Order: sequence, then C-alpha cells, then structure tokens
Amino acid sequence: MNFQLSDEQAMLQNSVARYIKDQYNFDTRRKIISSQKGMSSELWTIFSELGWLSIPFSEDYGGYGGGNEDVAVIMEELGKGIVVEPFVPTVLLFGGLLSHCGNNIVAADLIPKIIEGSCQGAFAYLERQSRFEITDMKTKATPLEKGWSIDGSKSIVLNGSNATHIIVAARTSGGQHDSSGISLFMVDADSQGISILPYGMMDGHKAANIIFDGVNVSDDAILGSLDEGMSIVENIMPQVLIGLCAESVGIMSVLNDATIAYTKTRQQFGVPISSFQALQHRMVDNFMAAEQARSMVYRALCAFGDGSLEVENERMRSLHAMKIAVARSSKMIGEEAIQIHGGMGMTDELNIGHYVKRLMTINLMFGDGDYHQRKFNQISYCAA
Amino acid sequence: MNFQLSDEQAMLQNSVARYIKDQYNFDTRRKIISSQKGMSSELWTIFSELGWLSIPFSEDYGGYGGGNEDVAVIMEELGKGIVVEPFVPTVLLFGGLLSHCGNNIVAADLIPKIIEGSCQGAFAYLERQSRFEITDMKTKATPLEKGWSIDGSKSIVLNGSNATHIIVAARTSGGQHDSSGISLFMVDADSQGISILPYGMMDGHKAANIIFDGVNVSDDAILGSLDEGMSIVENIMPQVLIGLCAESVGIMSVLNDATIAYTKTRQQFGVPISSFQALQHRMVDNFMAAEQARSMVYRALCAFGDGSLEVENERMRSLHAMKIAVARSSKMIGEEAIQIHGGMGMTDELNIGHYVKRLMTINLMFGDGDYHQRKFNQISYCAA
Amino acid sequence: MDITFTKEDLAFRDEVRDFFATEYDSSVAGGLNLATISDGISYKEAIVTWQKKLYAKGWIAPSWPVEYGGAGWSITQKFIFETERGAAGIPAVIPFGLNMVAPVIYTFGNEEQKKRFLPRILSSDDWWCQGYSEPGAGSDLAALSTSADLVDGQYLVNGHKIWTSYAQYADWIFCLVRTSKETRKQQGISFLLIDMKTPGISVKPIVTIDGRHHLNEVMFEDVWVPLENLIGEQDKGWTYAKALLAHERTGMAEVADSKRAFSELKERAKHEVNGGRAMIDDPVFQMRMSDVETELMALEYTELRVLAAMAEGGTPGPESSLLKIKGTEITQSIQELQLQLAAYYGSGIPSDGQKDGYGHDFAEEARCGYLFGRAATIYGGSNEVQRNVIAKMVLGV
Amino acid sequence: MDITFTKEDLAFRDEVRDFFATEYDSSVAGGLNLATISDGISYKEAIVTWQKKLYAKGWIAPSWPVEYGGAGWSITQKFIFETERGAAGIPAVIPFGLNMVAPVIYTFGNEEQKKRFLPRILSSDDWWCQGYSEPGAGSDLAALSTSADLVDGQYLVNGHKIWTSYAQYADWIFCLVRTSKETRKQQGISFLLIDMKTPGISVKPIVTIDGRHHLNEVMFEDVWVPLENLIGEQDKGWTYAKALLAHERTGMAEVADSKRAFSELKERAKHEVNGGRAMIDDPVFQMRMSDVETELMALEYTELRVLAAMAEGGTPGPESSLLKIKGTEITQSIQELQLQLAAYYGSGIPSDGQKDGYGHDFAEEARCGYLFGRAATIYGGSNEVQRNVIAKMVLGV
Repeated sequence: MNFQLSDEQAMLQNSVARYIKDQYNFDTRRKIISSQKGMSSELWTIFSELGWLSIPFSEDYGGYGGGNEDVAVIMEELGKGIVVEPFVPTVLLFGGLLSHCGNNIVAADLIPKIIEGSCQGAFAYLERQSRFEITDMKTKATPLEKGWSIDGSKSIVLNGSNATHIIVAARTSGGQHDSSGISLFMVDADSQGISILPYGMMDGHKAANIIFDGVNVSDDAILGSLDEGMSIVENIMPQVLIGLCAESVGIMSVLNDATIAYTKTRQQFGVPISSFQALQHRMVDNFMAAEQARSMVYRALCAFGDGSLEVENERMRSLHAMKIAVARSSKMIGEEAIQIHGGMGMTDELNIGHYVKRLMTINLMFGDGDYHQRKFNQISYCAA
Repeated sequence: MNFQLSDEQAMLQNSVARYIKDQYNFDTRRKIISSQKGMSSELWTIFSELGWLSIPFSEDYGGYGGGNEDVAVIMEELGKGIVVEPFVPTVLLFGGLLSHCGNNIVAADLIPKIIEGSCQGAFAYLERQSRFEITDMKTKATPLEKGWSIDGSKSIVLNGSNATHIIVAARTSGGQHDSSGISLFMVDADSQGISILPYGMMDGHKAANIIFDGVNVSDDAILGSLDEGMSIVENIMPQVLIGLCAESVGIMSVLNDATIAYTKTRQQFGVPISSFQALQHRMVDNFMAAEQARSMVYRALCAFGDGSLEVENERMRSLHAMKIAVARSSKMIGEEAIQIHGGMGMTDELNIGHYVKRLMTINLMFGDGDYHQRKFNQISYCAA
Repeated sequence: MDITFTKEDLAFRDEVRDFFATEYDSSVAGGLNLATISDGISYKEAIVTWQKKLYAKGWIAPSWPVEYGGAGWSITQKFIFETERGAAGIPAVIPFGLNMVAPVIYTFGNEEQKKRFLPRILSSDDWWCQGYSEPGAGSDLAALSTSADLVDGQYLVNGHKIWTSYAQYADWIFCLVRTSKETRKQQGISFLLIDMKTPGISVKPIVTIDGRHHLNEVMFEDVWVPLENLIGEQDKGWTYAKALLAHERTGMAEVADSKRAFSELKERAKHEVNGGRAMIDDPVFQMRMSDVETELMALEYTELRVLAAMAEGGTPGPESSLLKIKGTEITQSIQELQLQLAAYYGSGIPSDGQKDGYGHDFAEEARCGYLFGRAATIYGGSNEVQRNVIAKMVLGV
Repeated sequence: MDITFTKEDLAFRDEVRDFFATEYDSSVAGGLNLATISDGISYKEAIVTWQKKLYAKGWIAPSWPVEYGGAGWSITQKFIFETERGAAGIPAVIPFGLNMVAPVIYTFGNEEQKKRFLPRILSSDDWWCQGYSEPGAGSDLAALSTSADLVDGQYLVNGHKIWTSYAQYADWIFCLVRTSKETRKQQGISFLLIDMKTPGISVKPIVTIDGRHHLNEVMFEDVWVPLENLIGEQDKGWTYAKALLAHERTGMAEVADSKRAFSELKERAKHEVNGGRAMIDDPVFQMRMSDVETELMALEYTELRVLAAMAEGGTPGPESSLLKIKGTEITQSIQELQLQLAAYYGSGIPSDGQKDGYGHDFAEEARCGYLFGRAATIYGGSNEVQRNVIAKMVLGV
C-alpha cells in the first residue's frame, strides 16, 4: 500500500510546478485574462511542447498514455497557478469524448492535433433549463435526407469562443427529460448556422452561449452510437471530475498556506493575528478540510485504479463522495481565506479572491455538492 | 411594543425562582429522583398551596386564569431547577385537554382536584410505531352495547405510574394512519385491564408503558366529540410547546452561566481557561444561541397573543420555528457545556449532565427539530 | 409583553405603504440596483433623488432628536417603517451622513457645526464618507496613525485611510486622526470633518472581488483643515466615535432587508428547476431555506427586544454586537442560497444582451451579492472583534 | 499510488474473516455489549476470554516488534485485520496494556522489566490502567503533582489520579509521577509501574452521565513502590510518555469501528418508520447520514496515508492529531444520528423486560453511546489541545 508518486509522476509534477512558478505569475495571468481571447496561444504551444497536452491520450495517437493519476498530478499543479488556459475543455472534455467515442477515424484525425496544440475543442451540453440534470435537453437533431440538422441553444460552453471544433449534444429521440435518446455530433465551429456569444467566467476562463440554427452535419459527425451519447459522457466523467477535484486540492493548499502566512505578518493590537487562538483553531479546521478533500481524491483514484476490487456501486460512491467533500472543504476554505485576510481578501488586486472564484466555479461544474449528495444517497440508502 | 413582564408575572417569577433556589437544590432533587415515586408529594402539595398548579386554568374552575405568558414564566423557572414534579403531564397536558375538551362536567370535577393537588393525570398517546406522527395509532376502542372496550399498548406515558386518571387516545374509526377517527377517553388508572410498567426517563422524570387489555369505559368517558380527539390535542399544543420551550430557555441560561463561571475558575497551563480565545468565541456563540431561542419563545407568545394580527399560517410557522430554534440552540449549548467542563462535565455527580439530559428529552417531545422543520417547510414553501 | 398594533399604528402602516408605492418609482429603483448599474453617477443620482423624497416627507432621519429633524416615532412605528421599506425592496439610506456623522455632530458638536452641517445632511446635499480604517489599523482601529498637527491655528493632516465606501461621490469625510503622539492608542485621537475638495486629498479606487468599485483609499498629503472643523475637544475623538459604535451596530441586523432577500429567494426557487422539479419543492433545499429563515425569524425578535429596551431609556449595550454578528451571518447565508440557486449559470459574466434565456437572468445579482457580501463580516468591526466585545463586556471573560 | 490487494492479501483476509466468524462466538459478544451489561465482572471476563483467543492465534499485538510478539504485518494486512474486525462488530483490544504501557516498556524498559511484564500483557493475565490525569492536570498533563519521593531505595508515592478507565479491574497501573520538585512542569516527571494491590491504593468509582461505571479516581496514600518499577531514568518520564502519545492518537481514528456503527445505523434506519415511511428513505435523514459517511470515507484514506507514510519509515507526526479530532467527531456524529433514530423512545430507561415492543429496543445503546461518547472529544488530550498541537507543530502559528 502506498500513495507515493511514481518517478515519472514526480517528474511531471516537478516540471509543471516549476514552469508555472517561473512563467505564470499573477501578473501574467491578469494580462491573459484581460486579453480578447482570454488565453495565451503562445503558452498553449509551450504546454504542447512540454508534453502536457498529450498526458491522457493513448500512445496509438501519439499520446503519453497517462491515467487518472497523471491527470490528477498535472491538474493539482495547474490549480496552484489558477491557469486559465483551456486544459479541461480541450484535453479532458473534448479530448476525452474523442478517446471514448469509439470512432477511430475522427479520433485519429483530431487527437494528434490537440496534442500538437492546433485544435481547440469545446463540449456544448448545458441548456438554460437543465441546471445539473444535463439530460434535460431541448436541442434537437432532425434527420435530413442526408445527415442531420441541429437546432437549439446551449449555455456556458467552456472554451466556446476559441474552439475550432465543438461536440454538441442533441436529442435524436425521446422527450425532453429522457435520459436516453441523446447523440453527440462533431461540428466545425465556423459551420453555417452557429452563433457564438462569448463572455468571461468569474474564474477568468472563457465561455460562450451558442445558438445552433439549422446547422447541417453529415452522418459521420455522430460520435459513437445514435441515441447513446450519454454513455460516452458518463465514461469520461471519472477522469474529468478527478481532474477538477485535484485542481481544487491544489488551490486549497495555496489558500491555506497564504492565509497562515498572512496571519503571521498582519499585526493587530500589537501582535501578529496568528497568535489569536480562535483564528488558530479555524485554520486547523481548514487544514483538516484540505487533507480530507485530498484523501477523497486518492480514494477515487484507487476506486478507478486498474487493480481496484471495488464494485461499480462503490466506484460511483467514491466519485460522488469526492465531489461532495471537495465542495464542502472548498466552500469553507475559500470563505475563511477571505475572512481571515480581512479587507485585503476583498480586493481584486490580491490573488486570494481569484483562487476562491475558481474553487466556486469548479464546485458548480457537473453538479454542486448537494446534487452529488443526492446521487450518493440514491445509490447508498434505501429500505429495500 | 414591550417585552416586559407585568407586575403579576414578575411576582410569579420571583416566587417560583425564590422557592426553587431555597427549597429545591440539586441534592433534594437527587433524593426525589431515586425515590420509588420519582416525585415528592409533599412538594406537590406546596406547589398547590403556592398557586402554581392553578396558573393556566379558568377562574370558573378556581384557576388563576393565566395565559401562555404565565405558563412560560413558571416553566422557565422550573427549568432552572430542573424540577421533576409532573407539572407538564398533569397541568399542561392532562389539565389542558380537560380545559379544551368542552366537557364541563368532567372538567368541573377534575380541574379543581388538579389545582388542590389531589389529582395526578397522564396522557397516553404514543405507540411503538408512531414515532412523531402520533396519529399513526393502533390502539382501538370498540363499541360495546353500552360504552367502549379499549385495547392497545402505549409507550412513554409521562407520569403514567403516578397518575390517578389517564386520558387515552384510541382509534374509533379509520385506518392506522388516518389523522381523523381518534377519540380521547378518560379512564381511572386502577380500571380493570390496565397494566402499568413504570420506569425512569433519562431526565429523571417518571414514565410508564401501559397496556390496555379490554378496558371498559362508559360513553361519558369520551372527551369532546367522537372521532375528533386530535383537534383537542392540536388546541393544547401551542401552550404545551411554549411551556416546554420556555423550560429549555431557563435550562440554557443555567448551562451558559455555569460554563462561563467554570472557565473562570478552571486553570490550565497556569491561566484560567476563560482566557482562551477559542473558548471565548464558542461561549459567545452559545450566548447568541440562547438569546435566539428566547426570542423565538417571545415570537410564539406574540403570535398566539390576544391582539395578534398573525394569520393562522404565521402562528403555526412561529410555533414550529420555536421548536426548531430551541432544538438547535439546546443541542449546541448542551454539548458545549459538557465539552467545556471537560471530565467534570461527564460525571453524574455534577449537575451539568442532568440539565443537558432534560434539554435532550424536551427536544424529543412532540417532534424533534427535523420533524418540526419538515412541518415548517410544508406550510412555508411550495411552488404553487 | 405586547407587540400588537393600535389603530393608529395600522393607519401609519398604510401611510408608509402608500408613500413607498407612489414615490419609489421605477426610475429610482432601476438606478439603485447595484448589480445592474454600470455607471456610478446614476447610482448616486438615484440615491439622492430618493433621499430627497424622504426628506420632503420628513422621514429621512426618523431616529434623530425631533429638534434636529427627527420624526419622534415610537419603536413600533420604526419597526413598521423598516418592515415596509424592506418589503418594498427599498434600500436603507446611505448611513455615513445620516446615521454616523450626524449623531456625533448633534451630540458633541457646537451650535455652529450643527447649523452648518445637519441641514445639508438631511437634504442629502452633502454626501459623506467615513475615514476610520487605515492600512495598519483595521479592526484595531485605535492603532491609527493619520496625523493632524496644529500649525498656525489650523490642522495639517497627513495620512492614509482605506476601505472608504463611496469616497468617489463624497463632499465631506469624517476622520479619526492622531493629534497627540505622546500618548498611545485611544488617547490622542481627534474627530475631524474634512472637505473633500481640500487640496492634498486624493482618492484611489479599490476594485473588489465582485469586479465593482464601492471602496476607496483616501490619501492626505499636507491637507490644511480649519480648527472649526474639530468636533468637541482635541484628543477626545475616540470617546465620541465609540459612543456611536453600538448605535451603528444595532443598524447592522438588517432584518427588513434580509426578509426581502429571503422572499426573493423563495420566488426564484419556484422558477429554478432541476430534473423537472422546482427547487422550492426539493426537501433538501427546503431545509437549507428554513435553516436560514428560522434564524431570521428569531433575529427579528432579538432586534425588537433590543429596540424595546432602548425605548425604555436604555442605550444599546454590547448586546448590539449580537445583532451585527447574526445579522451579517444571515445576510451571507441568504446570499449563499441565492448563488446555489443560480448554479453554474452564476459563474458566467455575460453582457446584458446575452443574459436572457441562458440562465444568467438573476445570476449576476446572486454572484455579486455573494462576493461583495463577504465584506459584511469584515467591516464595521469584524465579527471576530464583535465576539471579543461580547466575551469581554457581556460574558465577562 | 497503490491499494490493490495481492493474492496473499486476499488469502489473509479470508483467514481473518474465518477466525472471527468461528472464534467470536455469542457468549463473548454478549458480554462485550457495554450497553446491555449490568455486571462488570462479566465484561472483564468476556474481554479476557476474547483477548486470550487472539493471543493464542498470535494476533493480540500485531504492531509490536516481532521479537516481543508482534505479527510483522504489512500496512495492508493491518488494514485488512482492522477492517474485518470492525465489520464483524468486534471491539478493539483494551489499549492500556497492549498499546500504551507495552511500547514504553519494550522501548525504554530494561531487560528484566520486559521479561516480567510483556508476556503477561500479551496473555491478558495482567489488566493495566493508566495513571496520567489528575484533578488539577487534565489536558495540561505536565501540571501533575502526584509525588514519588526516593526514601531508603524505594519510592513513596502520594497523590490523586482521576478519569482512570477500568481501574476497578486493574492489576497494574502505569503512572506519571513527580520525582523532582525543583524544576517545573515537564522536567522532574518519572514513569512508574505500580501494583494495584500495594497497600495505600484506593479506587473510587466515578459514575458518568450514561449512568455507568467506566471511570475511577485512584488515590495513593504512602504507597511504597520498588525502585525496579521505574522505567528508564528518573525525571525523564515525560519524554517516554510523549513518544507514545502520537502513537496513541493514530489509534483514535477508529475508522473500522465507525464503519461498523454506520452500517448498524443504516440497518436501523430501514426499520424505524415515521408516518409510514422508513427513515432511510427520508431525504433529509439521508443528507444527515451522508454528511457523516462521506467524512468517514475521507478519514479512512487519511488514516491510510498516515499509515503508509509510517511504513516508509516515518513516525506519526503531529498530523496524527487530525486522526484523533476527525475520528472522535465522526464517532460522535454517528452516535447523534443513532439517538435521532431512537427519537423520544431513547429518553426512557426501562428495565429489560419492558423494552420489546415499546420502542426501547435499541434506544438504550443509542442513549448510552451518545452520552458516554461525549467523552471522546475530551479524553486522550482534548480536541482543543489537539488543535493547539496542529496549530503549533503543523501550521507553525
């Protein structure tokens, strides 16, 4: 039994950490955010050169062949730098769907382009009414004589304004609330009938609302089987959620360290506020919350690890429990970081609020804590 | 607008407080609890002489004609002494049902006896399966040629072993879960077919499980209308709940005061533990919790006051909210009182644990916090 | 014990309700929605417009002594006014002039100061801001170091104030300044009124985590202030400021505003849907709502108890810290639930034209409310300091 | 990162599972149910009977060095053993001899002490208790004042120990005593083993709020203790005790026992009904359950991380305080939910014959568990002190 990184993982961690420390400071990030694109193409190219974009992809497509642990390693370090470049939408979401869709032609075409940094992807799934039940979907794909016509409106498509390719989820059968009957379509971002309304997120990332108005695609555009798109989405969720939660764990460690350091320098009533026991005990609670969240990421990694003995139910319980624990810990740590920093924590100028806003956003992605807790309850507790 | 006691109420408060301080210390109480009856008949007579037993009863029956506020005043002081004599079961429950049942003959017979201290009452309503939904009732009253035969088992009948008279709720129509179809019957405690199994409660009060095995009663034994017993119970609930919550408020003030006092004398690391800021802030939270609970009792008193403008819905919301707030505050204050007293708080010898156990018991009477919160939600929140 | 309303009270309630319904029209209301304004000036204009209407009605400063312009209301009337204001969704008046400096002026100022300043505060012709906090003196206010040296019969002020709300609009600032360096801390502090147009004053915006500009730094570089702008005696300013702090805290319960925010929350919970079910019908979200609502219902009566005790001739004691702590915690809890309702949509910051139909409809207000709302437990004496106050003054530990 | 099980691990798991199923029979199990016993002796007998079975199997002290009787297990095997023990509902061994004094003896004792004491600890022939706390020295242990004066080559012990678990059964007590009054606090404390049959020792029961007798006061009045019962050097006892404290705390996570308690909670929630619906189907009670269960799932891995780090040669650091804090908080939370399930029925204390059919069936265990369980955050270094330890040693504040 051990929780140590392999030598390769330690090297990866080291490389990402060092690059971000040296090249991705808070001012650099601020400039990137305020730019039109909201990301740095130069840095993206460097990420590619450093091999980061290849981590989760199969060696068949020129990838590094990494697993969930490698993804967790890189995401934790990206979290420590609150890097806004679209690693999640392009590599984990778009790339993940490609890896799992079973369509080798499309995958063989686009995954190498992701790895070399020339393809930006987005996944358009969320709609106004769906909230966290993403199968609550109105967007429809209607069969034409040849191909399909897609109509509908999608909300908060991450990387939607920079994407060259978009995977859009659309209903090909069933009613608005049915969990089956959804298919995934690959569309070029510049296809006729697509309107993209870009905007920033509070965490500095870029997103867009996207209207699909009679967008025509060929039959080849379908990823995986007709009506079975959600099973592909479910397959990528463990890696996506582990990656996001690892990012949160990285952020929480930065916030806790920064808060402790601040209390040692900030003077009140003639002494550093770190000497106030009430604050000390709260910082201990924050420390424990961060450790518990980290343990949950490890638990999910083990549950989805190759040699895991866990049955399916236990795997899903670990996945939901991770999201619950990360939501709980990061709400507390984020709010306490601001509170203990006092007025300074309220300013846009200090980095604290920016870390907190990324934590908040991650908590809301793919279901908040309450949502996952309900799912956890459903599979954990019943009288029968 | 004012929250001051009237002169009469202040006198009542003063009288109860002084008597309990002088005559009902912790050793006296300990002896009473360990006695066979679990109450002092001598003290009960004195309570009668002091007029306490007459407080809520109409002047028509020789009562003081007091209202909810007077009940709250006396109950808060009884709480401060954690008095175990059966004021709640005999005066508020049994006496309350008599006052509200509309049966003047029975009321005129028994209420004066309650006031003079010669009648002990009990209300048998709870059954094994009912938990907090007390209309979940299996006990049946079957009509005979003349009168009724009662069969069933009741749990935790307060004062059940000392009662001379018992009001028992039994189903006269409908199914086990129906909210109507329940009637109240007055039976003598020594009627044929009644088996009483007495025991102590963790708060030092006495209760009993009671089996009714073909207990025959006359038609006159029905209080109020046939099948409509629950409406009488609902009518007495505001006063009973206000009284119990006022008792809890009294207990919380004792616990908070005792805890603060203890921290000033207890030395650790060479200083009184009251100087530890982490403890100070927790004691402040306990202080605030007690004040909030007290405010809720005042709110319920105002809602059920004569001149109240509150509509029925707001009255019930205030009542549930009071029970919720008292449950929340007293759980925190009780647990913190033990924790801050440390090892001493764990001992049976110190009074702290006994106050806590009374708080715990009150929280469980007529529905715990979660139960009342569900009821509150039902009448407060709905989409329609 | 009595909170029943008399016939006069009910008539007063109707009058208040009518006034609000008539006078608080949409032009004012739109300008006061902090989450949707993009132009600071229109916010100030809306505030002043509304406050002048209250002034015209005689209701701008109901708590002042009647001789200076107060309304002479009973506690019940104040409760009614506040309740109706909250229910109508009308923000409280900007407190810096009306509730913070004015009581200092009419209690400790001289006749000339009263005549000069109070009328323009009442009429909202002067916008005031507060110069208390400094970079090294936050919750430990007495550590302030902005100096005012008496030179040729005038004060020469140098220093650096921070967290000053709406200094960008202000005509005047009231400051705590150090006039004696011999003594430490509370001694040697004076209470000074300073015209914001005085040369040497500069205002630097502080953008907060909600992305907006509420706060400022105010720098004083060789600013000359006439002696007549000193309140009371030199070196006694701490006493004057402190006398008003408890007063200030009682206003921080913000029960009426939280009730309004809560009823908006309920409305929104009816329309936000998850898996086809309205959030208000979700038993777990219901518990989260009633956790807060019951605390608020209790706080409403805790505040009434404090107000009633004050009406009996008491001054608000350190118990008022309870109102500040609980009030701000409840405000934040409601904001947290608003944000929870907004869900992932709350993370996006689209421009106006993009909001409708994509879930951002109310999300921006929820997000900005939550983020700027974190300040509530920091400012006005942080909740940690308030707990210290209760521990020392109420519990005696 | 690896917590997969090898074929050998799985075989070991089967062996453990079989052993527990066969040997932990109902006569032992009945005696160990603290909530239902009425006779202390049968509890002790049940414990000793069970521990002797573990001893015979060689599993009584798996963590000891192999040379003294340890099992030489890997972290994975220890995890498996603990998990199976918890799942089978078997209590942990009484720690005072096996986990508390024994490591002190085999680490700091001399050869003669090892030979004399360790075998009888392994075989459970000696029952040990712990003499650390005193009325004036609880969480501030170093303030202890029980004195041991060297007189004619023996220690003369006088003093007063308190909160001593199961002293009523004990053959031996290990004590921290003050051997030098010159120095203060940590210096001048020695570690002494004392035969409970020595004249001058008296044991006084402390009844706790659950109404039971777990704890005692132990009084020493002119008790003569031979010099050979001193561990290590005189005045160095604090060092020996402290070395073992972190070790003790890691055992306080009690994950396996909490998992067992939680699965019992789930079972009961299936059978407790409110308004016709099983409590386990109540969405609000489900949230309360998963609040705790997810904390427990995290703690299981936090403990594994600490154990894995120890296996790599580390000693448990102050992080082990986290295991104590979280472990006891989780234990208490489960007890609170048990009591919530028991509802009003949990308040009654009927005698055995009255329980069935009236709702008291499991209520007594729930009530006693909750009440005595409050001690978990007080003993073993209160959770407040553990937070101080983390603040100082881990956070460096």
